[in-house]
Amino acid sequence: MIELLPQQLVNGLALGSSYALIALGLTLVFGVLQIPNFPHGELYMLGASFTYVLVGYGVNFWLAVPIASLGVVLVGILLDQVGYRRIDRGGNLSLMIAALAMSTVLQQVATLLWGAEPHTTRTPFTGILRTPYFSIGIYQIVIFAAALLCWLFVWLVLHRSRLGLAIRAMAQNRTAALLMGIELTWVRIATFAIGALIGGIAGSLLGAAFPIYPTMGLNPVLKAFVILVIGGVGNLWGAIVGGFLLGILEILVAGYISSQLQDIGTFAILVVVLIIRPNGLFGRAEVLR
Amino acid sequence: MRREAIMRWLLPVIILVIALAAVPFANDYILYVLTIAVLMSTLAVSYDVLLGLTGYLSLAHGFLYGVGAYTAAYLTTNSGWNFWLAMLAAALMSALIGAIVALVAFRTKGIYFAVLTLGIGLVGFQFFLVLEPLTGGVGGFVGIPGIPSLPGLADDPSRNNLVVAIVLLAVTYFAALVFLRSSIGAACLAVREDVTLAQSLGIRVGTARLAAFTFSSAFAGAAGAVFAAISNFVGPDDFSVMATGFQVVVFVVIGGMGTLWGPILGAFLVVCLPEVLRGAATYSVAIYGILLLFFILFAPKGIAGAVLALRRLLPARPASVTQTARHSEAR
Amino acid sequence: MSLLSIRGITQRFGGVTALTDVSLDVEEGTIHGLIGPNGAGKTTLINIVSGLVRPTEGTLSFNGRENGPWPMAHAVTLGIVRTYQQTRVFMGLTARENLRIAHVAGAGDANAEDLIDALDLGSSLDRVAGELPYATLRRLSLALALGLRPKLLLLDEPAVGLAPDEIARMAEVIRHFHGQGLTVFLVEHNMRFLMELASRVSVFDRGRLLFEGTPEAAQGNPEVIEAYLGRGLKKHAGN
Amino acid sequence: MKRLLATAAIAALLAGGSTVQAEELVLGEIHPITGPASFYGLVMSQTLKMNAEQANAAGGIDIGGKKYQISIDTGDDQAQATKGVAAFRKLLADNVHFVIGPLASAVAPAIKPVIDARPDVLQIIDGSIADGVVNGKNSFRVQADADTYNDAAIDYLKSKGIKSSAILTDRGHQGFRMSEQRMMKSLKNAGVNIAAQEYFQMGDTDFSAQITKLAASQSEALILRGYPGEGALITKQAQQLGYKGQIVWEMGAPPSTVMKNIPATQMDGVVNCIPRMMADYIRLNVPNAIKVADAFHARYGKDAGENAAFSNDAFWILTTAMQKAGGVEPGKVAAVLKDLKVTDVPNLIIQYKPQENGLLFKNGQAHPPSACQIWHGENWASLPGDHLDLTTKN
Repeated sequence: MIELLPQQLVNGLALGSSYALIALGLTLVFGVLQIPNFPHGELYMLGASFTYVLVGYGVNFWLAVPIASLGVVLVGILLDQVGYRRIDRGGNLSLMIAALAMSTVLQQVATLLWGAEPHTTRTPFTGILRTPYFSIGIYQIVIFAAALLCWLFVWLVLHRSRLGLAIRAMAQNRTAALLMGIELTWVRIATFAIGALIGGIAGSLLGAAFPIYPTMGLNPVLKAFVILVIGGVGNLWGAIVGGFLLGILEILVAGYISSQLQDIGTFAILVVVLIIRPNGLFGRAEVLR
Repeated sequence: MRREAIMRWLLPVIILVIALAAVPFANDYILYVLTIAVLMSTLAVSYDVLLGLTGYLSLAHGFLYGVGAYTAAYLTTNSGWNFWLAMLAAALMSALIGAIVALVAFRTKGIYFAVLTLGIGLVGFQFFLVLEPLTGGVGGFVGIPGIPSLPGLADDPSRNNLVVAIVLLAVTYFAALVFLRSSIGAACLAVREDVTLAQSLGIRVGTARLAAFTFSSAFAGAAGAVFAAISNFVGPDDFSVMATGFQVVVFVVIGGMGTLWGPILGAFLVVCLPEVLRGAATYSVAIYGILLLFFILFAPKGIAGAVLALRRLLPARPASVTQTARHSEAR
Repeated sequence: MSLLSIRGITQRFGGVTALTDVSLDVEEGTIHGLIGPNGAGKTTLINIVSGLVRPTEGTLSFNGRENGPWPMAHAVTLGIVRTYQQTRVFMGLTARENLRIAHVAGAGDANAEDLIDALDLGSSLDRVAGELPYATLRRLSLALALGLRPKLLLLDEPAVGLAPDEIARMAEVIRHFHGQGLTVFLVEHNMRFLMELASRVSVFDRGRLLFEGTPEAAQGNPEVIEAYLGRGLKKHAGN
Repeated sequence: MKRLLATAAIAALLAGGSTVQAEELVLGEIHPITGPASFYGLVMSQTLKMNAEQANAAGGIDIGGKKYQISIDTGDDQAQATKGVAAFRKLLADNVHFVIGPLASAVAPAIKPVIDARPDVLQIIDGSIADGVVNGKNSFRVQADADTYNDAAIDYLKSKGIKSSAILTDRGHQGFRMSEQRMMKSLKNAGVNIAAQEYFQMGDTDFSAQITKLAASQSEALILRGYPGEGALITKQAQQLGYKGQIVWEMGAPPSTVMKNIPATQMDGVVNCIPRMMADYIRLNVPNAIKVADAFHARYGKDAGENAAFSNDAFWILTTAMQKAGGVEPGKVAAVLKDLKVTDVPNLIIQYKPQENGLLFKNGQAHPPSACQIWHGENWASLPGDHLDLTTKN
């Protein structure tokens, strides 16, 4: 079975890139704003659904992706302004319940709008790259590249722009940032917008690789939380590396042990890591708010 | 405090009387819906001890409800146990597994607690599918014997089921009241309000949280045992995270966190609403989400909070133990 | 006989050294004052003695038995209870429920009546803590600590932000419970308040123990004045 | 007082009714009318309502000399167990004794205990292929059971002389999962070696691990048992990972749903072995199929779904059995159903394979014919040599 290892590793990277893309969007909102953004899974689903509808109307795929992602950004900002912002004082418990509620509402709205019948956006690349050791779809390489590009984009925004500086300041110490005259509302909206943008891009791209369901967001967002625990919350590079690690691990479990245990394996990792390091592998001691 | 005590006793007694009064006229369908509402109230009251009283959001209670159902089903169907013993065993099994889950989950803080319980809820559901020899897998557990009939109700199983469910609700409600009144209950309140201050007053925070989680797991298990017996069949779908696991949060938040009687209102509203408004069924899950969002944003103290606020406007006796999410610290 | 002995306590937070080799004793049945400018390490010492923070170096012992640094839960069982600089009570609960929690945590032997009268909380028992005035909250937070019937009470600036008449009432309360055999370790900025109550005082400056002795001796000591009143004011020190 | 007497008299006249007044017969049905599964369930309910309207328009159904006007009482189970039991109990509370449905495999086993305890209720399942939900006493099924799907696929492997096959089954599909042991036995009897047995689940996005193993095992065939969303995804990933064997589907997969998930070109050569659905009967121009399809389109402005044929047949089988029983007493009607012949029932769409001596049901289970079809261009096409023998009177 060892001769299958190269192919299984490539499979792991392909799966990992989809996890990394979703985790990247989540780590921003969760790391900077300390908001447990369960509906990030639904933003991912909306990205896929919007793209599918646009492509259905004949819009070119590469034009549909940005349009759909902007649509998701609007929804993301709406979620924050309508939901989270009103609760911020109430502590984590209300934030989590509100996040759960918004997740369900978005799932139901999608079911009413587009029904529950599975559908997949037509991929622009159907070619397959075949080498003696492994074969991989061209589109999977595109997704792999997209994950790295999105990481680079977020890294540049955070580390090479005034907005990025303000966001990082707020992440470090909210009150200090306020004292330095950082317009918190705008920084908050910007953070949510970038997080939603990455979630939307992930959905648009992956909606052409997997079937789109209204409830497709629940499992990936949960795995994104697992990745955040492994890679450290708010740590961009942790989200990417954590995503690839989880993808490879799941494939090896499914490939060499049994496919039944693929999901169970993932959450076993989460449980083990949280037992050893309650604040995540790289997490700093979380200050009780 | 007297106002609060009245509400704590008066309302449940009223519900009990209505339920018993409705029993003679109700046909099988209404009896079944009432039984499910009462079972969900049992779940809601015991869950409120964890969410409302101690301030912890667990998404693994759908799974624990299932553990009780499958345990009782297995014991009554395969090992021939009497129903009441099986229900007790189911409660103990769920309490045991709940305690283990708690020991793991309470090592984490804040959002990780909810994420970990969500993970456990999903994995638990997978176990119900995979452990086919024990649970019947995706085919579900068939042929579960019904509830033994109480004297005088032998010829009418639906009515018998409702009365048994009401008895379980009464026991759960009373136990929750005792828990709230006990020193552990006070410790849980302290944990909800300010964990650090609680510790600095010497409160054994770990024991309090564990007690609350185990309490809610035990009665979730008992409710699962009754559900299995009245349906004679249980399948994994009832115990998935987004089914009962999520609904129980809706019952408690809408009903009124920390009031114990509020969640009973929440459960009756959410269970009976789709049955009453036929149209509502179309959007029932959407309605759960919207209701939950509305209450957590605009009325975090739920229906109970509103009722108390009304009562407070009348005579000038303030105070309630029901301060909820508004003041709770990070979990 | 010293109730609490602190030996060679040093505390470093990364580059910052909050406390350097601090040793002092608190005699049983006394009120021991702790003064020093802001950032002198007073609250850090309270955090260490109460078990909230583990010191980088040094040992503690209580009642003569060698216990070393201890976690907060253990400190409370020994009878060491603290209050917080910023008022910390269970804001969402009523005053009565707050006291019940202390009553339960103190293994149930605390009779609340004397606390309620001594701290004049009778009228606000059924009001939610969040709605109570600041002074009442300060007294409630003190009542919570006293509810545990401690042997050693660590008071972190009890008089801060209080009006003069309330400060007098706070002093009265401390004196009342001290009279019942309570040992108090009192951190305070308000010199007159401290001087009235403390029989011994330790003066801290930048994490070091500068002086220890009677309050009167401390007031006359040049180093204390210089550290406490700042360099420029030395010449006015004579009063 | 006088007015009261007058109204009472008129009421009595109406109630007493002359012989011309038709009796009312309520038929219950339980399908997912709302919720995610309504896409499949609503058309079945609408077919039953349409049939009832047609029967009533023609003066009602003559049972034992009395004309009955048929009314349909709909129970909405939303494809969930607890809601299904509640909807079913509501039908029983409305004094309904005949129930057609359910569709969802989550609901069928949940309402079975209720049916088993009520001999005065008669059920005909038109949707769910769940295992072990038919008792042959007061619950019958016109829809195929899971074994019909499995046997069709095995016959295809035998016809192609395929000697080894891998099986991928949807863990959440009750019918396929519970019939798996029986399928393994029949595969061994057919001389087919089982190269691998793997599982997937609705919502899974990656099968590369399992497929990489299958491709390496050189199994000549890969049987996928589940729903079209995942079926299309596995087929795409299998081709991408270089799997060369024959891909065989066992899933209800209308071309429109298939093409929403996989480009038609990548489906070429894939075979789907399932009981014949409404679309097949129209394509093979079975008269009743075309009649019902046109009537449905005229009435609702959309195409009848895959299972509409089964709902239509359940309606006519039930009413014919009542006519032969000369009454609407469930016990008598159930007895007639046991000895009903395929040729006894008019307006059938599905050409059931007659059991011994021409009977429609054997232990309550009918045997709808199945066939394997191969994907060409943008639709399923019959395999060469595929024929349909018309067994019902048309």
